[in-house]
Amino acid sequence: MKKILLGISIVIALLLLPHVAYAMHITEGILPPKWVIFWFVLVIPFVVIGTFRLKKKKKVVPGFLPLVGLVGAAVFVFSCFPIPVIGLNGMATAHPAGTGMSAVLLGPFVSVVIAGIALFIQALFLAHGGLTTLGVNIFSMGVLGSFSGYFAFRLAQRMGLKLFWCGFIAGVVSDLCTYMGTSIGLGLLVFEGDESFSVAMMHSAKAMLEIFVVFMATSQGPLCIAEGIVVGFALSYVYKVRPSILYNLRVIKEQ
Amino acid sequence: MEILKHVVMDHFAQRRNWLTNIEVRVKLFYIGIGLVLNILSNDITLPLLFFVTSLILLMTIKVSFLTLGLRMMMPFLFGIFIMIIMGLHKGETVVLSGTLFGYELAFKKEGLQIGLLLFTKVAGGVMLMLLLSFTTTITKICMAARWMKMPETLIEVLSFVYRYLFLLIEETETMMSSQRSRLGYVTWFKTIKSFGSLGGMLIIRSITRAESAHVAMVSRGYDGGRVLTVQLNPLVRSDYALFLSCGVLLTFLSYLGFFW
Amino acid sequence: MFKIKAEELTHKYPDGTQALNGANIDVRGGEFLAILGANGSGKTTLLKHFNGLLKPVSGSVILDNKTLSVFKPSDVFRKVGMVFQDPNDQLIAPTVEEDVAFGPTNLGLSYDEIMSRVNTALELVKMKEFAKKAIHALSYGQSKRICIAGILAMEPEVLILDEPTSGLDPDGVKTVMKILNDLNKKQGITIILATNSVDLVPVHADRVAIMDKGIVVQEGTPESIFTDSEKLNSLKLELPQIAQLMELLRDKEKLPINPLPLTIGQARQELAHLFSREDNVLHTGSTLPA
Amino acid sequence: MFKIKAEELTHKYPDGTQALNGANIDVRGGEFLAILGANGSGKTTLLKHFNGLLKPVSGSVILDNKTLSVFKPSDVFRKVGMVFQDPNDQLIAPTVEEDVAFGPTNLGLSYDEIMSRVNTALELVKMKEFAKKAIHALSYGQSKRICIAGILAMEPEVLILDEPTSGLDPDGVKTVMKILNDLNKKQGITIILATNSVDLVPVHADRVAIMDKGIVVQEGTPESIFTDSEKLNSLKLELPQIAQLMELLRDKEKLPINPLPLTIGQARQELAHLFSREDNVLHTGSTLPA
Ligand SMILES: Nc1ncnc2c1ncn2[C@@H]1O[C@H](COP(=O)(O)OP(=O)(O)OP(=O)(O)O)[C@@H](O)[C@H]1O
Ligand SMILES: Nc1ncnc2c1ncn2[C@@H]1O[C@H](COP(=O)(O)OP(=O)(O)OP(=O)(O)O)[C@@H](O)[C@H]1O
Ligand SMILES: [Mg+2]
Ligand SMILES: [Mg+2]
Repeated sequence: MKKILLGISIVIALLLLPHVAYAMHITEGILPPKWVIFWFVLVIPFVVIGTFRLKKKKKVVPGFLPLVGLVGAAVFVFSCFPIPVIGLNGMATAHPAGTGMSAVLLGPFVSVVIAGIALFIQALFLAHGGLTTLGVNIFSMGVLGSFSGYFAFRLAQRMGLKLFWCGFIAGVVSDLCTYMGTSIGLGLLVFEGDESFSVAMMHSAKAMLEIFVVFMATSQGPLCIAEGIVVGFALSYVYKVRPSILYNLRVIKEQ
Repeated sequence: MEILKHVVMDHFAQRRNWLTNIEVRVKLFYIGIGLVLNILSNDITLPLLFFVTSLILLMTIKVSFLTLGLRMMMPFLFGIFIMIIMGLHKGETVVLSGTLFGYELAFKKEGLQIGLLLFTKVAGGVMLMLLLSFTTTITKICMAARWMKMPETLIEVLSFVYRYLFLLIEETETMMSSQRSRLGYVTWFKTIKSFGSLGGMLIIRSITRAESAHVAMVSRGYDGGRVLTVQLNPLVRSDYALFLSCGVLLTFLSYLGFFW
Repeated sequence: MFKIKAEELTHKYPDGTQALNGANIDVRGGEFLAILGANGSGKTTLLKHFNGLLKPVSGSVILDNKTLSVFKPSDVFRKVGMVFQDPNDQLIAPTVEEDVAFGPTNLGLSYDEIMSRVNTALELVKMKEFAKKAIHALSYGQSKRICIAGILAMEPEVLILDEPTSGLDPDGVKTVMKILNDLNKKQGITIILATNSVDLVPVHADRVAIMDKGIVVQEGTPESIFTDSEKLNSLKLELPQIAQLMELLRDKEKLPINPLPLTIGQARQELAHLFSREDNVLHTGSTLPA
Repeated sequence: MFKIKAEELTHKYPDGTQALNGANIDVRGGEFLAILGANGSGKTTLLKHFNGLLKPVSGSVILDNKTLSVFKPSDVFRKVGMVFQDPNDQLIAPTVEEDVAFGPTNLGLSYDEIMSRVNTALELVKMKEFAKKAIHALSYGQSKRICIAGILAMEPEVLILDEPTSGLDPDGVKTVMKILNDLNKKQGITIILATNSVDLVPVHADRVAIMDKGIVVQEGTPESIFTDSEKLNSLKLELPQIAQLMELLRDKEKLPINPLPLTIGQARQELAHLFSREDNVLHTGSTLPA
């Protein structure tokens, strides 16, 4: 009897999980106040620095503001591409994170700001993510996604890889890190104040790992690769058609 | 793009009805307090109350169940997911157990209870958020944010994103259609490749648009100053009355022992 | 026989806009159909149903006697090619040649076949010497022609164009329309074209359909459609310039003009004819004041 | 007196395209000037020099008898307003009201003054009730009007428009041109308009300039410009439809038409006149065959 119940719940879970991963951002109402405050405190410095940089750059480069706004909108649209992937649940569509792309184009700090704005709009319009969970979502998608993507791209470039592969690595890494961030955010929910710190930590780490594995096994693992390829193709497309854009944004150096 | 087509639309907020007419600061204040109380609450009554009240309010402005259902789907699934996680990780009393691929799994009663609470919080919180987004345009939120002295730059970027989002969605759709009509999406690899060039075109598009938008801004006298100027009307007596009634409501609720 | 046909098509966009309200239209094989209508009347929406880019909420599209939904999408795209309004939305590859080859490549043709199709298509639009050029170095009119070539390379039976002449200079308009006319008359390709320029319609189209608020409110030969300026004005359209002049002459100057000439050629004939007839009429007692 | 004037303007884009090659044009205060020219002939480039968006490589723009370069940019923008072709490039704020207020704000006006200008401008283009609407919820024709309102709110003395009617349905074209005509005739605003629709020009413009390969090759009244279809065709332009018909009647049917009527009104008059004259002529021995 119990076996059957368990089986049913596992089947349900397996059916649901890809959709959860598809939502990607932690939903409103899930985080208790202490975690809400924790995450907000953690990401606010990044947002402030990002805003500050934007403001400074806006003065020097007058067209920077519409540029950031429009690239922001483009990345938002990009993050809604229905990319077909093959996961545990068969063929499904998933959505790229997009922050890898924006970090490569505009730098990690500005990319955090853009991610924040995108998350805010998504929370309101799509009910993906939420307002009290904005902090943790900015952490996973904005901070982790942007910085990892940016540094992966630069590192790949330093290693002399072709633009496609630089973009590929940036896409893969930032996507992975975004999911890692979400898993951390969720895993910490089982953290109990009354257990000793190390035990609680162990507990949460186990949950994080489980969540991460589940994410990866459903459709997000293949998605990482797919996002990498798409970002790689997109960048090399721009390079072929309008290289000046990449030069001007200092994505690559002009020969 | 389906996802965008179905839900990124603020036409409900563009309509005129009694909820959209409420002063945006009042609305933000209420929703803000609601969201905070929602995550503070220790039992399921308050979240459920929020869920039902918001639902009823949304019904009064004729938002269809289908629309709401579409938007609630994702959060609900997330709620179930979180219930499973909690069930697996919190508490002592095992109600169900077994192995999956050799991995020990055990659902516990306390955890499931916490999970259920979280689930109702998701329902309540998301419904509150929808109440806000179905009745308030981003522009109004921008205005309120400026009134609250949020950094001007952030608000300006937000308004740019909002302004051009719809246009880019539409253009992307046309580009995708023309790729599709030349069979750009027939195999997996071609699909990915087509998405790649679509992404590339999108970047180029957005950057040339940004250039021409900047040119237009300059020709209208822009030199790094403000982009948004229209201000909110000052708060009037009825707005204060609404603020005040919130205080009364809170006292009443706390008198009933809702918060502790 | 009908090549393609819309039956009671309705379409509602996700935001609730009811863009089509039961549109009916038949297109015969080999004909040149022009669709007119005010901004927002549903022209683009209707066209997108013809090659299955949009799915009807109710009603159906019939292609070669079968509903569109029974075709594989790739077969539909092969039979029905669509050229969008903005060429920038449509040119996807970095060079002209690659772009025109994009469709045929996806059909899985051999390299030689692809190249021969690319050449033929470029020749048809008179852009052969631009094969190696980069897309972004083309002028507006040139990119428009490459769009058409890209679709022609898939050898469609029906060619659908959404405002192919907007933004082009008069010479560009002439060239594009000439190309379409040749494709229609010489290659027998069925052409469906949505446009806002009423002046072009009577010169090129065999038949005209007028859309308003998501339905086809009128259809027929240009001669039967362009008879009454008031009716057209209520649909936010107008008579072609020439027809406006002739209508004035008929109604205000009481000249015996019937039917209303729509093109420069027709008007010239009619007027020449009138002048010559005046000869006879006048002698038997004209009433026109000196 | 000349309001604004281009003297031997040359311009080279950073990629090496020589878009202007010594263009000369004078615009009188209060006049309505139309600029015609093939795609790529340099119309947009020239217009962008008039309000200082582009700096000439050589030559100069004279505004109110002073070179443009001595003005502060903000003063130029106050005097010369420009409406771009694509409304989506021009409308940058999220709502109608915010967008129209954008220009006045940058002029440093007081809040009340800004709001009163916004109201007046929206009234002029008949869009008052749309003040609170989101830009993305407007139709094409509506956004075009908001573009014009946004510039009007800056109360310019010169209004420059780049293809203001492309993509509009006939009714929209009429509305926009009516607004421009009113601004020109009633408010005395100088209007410079680049367009591809030759049919509009004789009806509205006082004067026409034709551009080709970066220079102004012809200028004058519509009557003096639209005389010879061959010359125009070589510039990738054509006569207005009506003029084409009249030219045919004159040259092929040997009707005594002179000068060439360009608008429907003129043609109607001329033809009515001809018909009545036939009376007399015919009696004295016409040569037209029956
Ligand atoms: N993607 C969309 N989402 C929502 N509404 C849309 C969309 N596309 C078009 N519409 C609406 O549907 C109606 C018909 O639009 P459509 O584009 O078919 O008109 P059209 O006849 O092609 O006009 P135009 O002459 O301006 O091109 C319009 O009211 C338009 O606003
Ligand atoms: N930003 C630019 N960079 C490089 N070349 C350009 C740029 N803008 C225009 N050109 C080139 O300069 C020339 C003149 O262009 P312009 O846009 O002024 O023509 P136009 O007369 O406005 O044409 P249309 O009728 O197509 O609008 C063209 O050859 C064009 O390709
Ligand atoms: Mg259309
Ligand atoms: Mg131009």
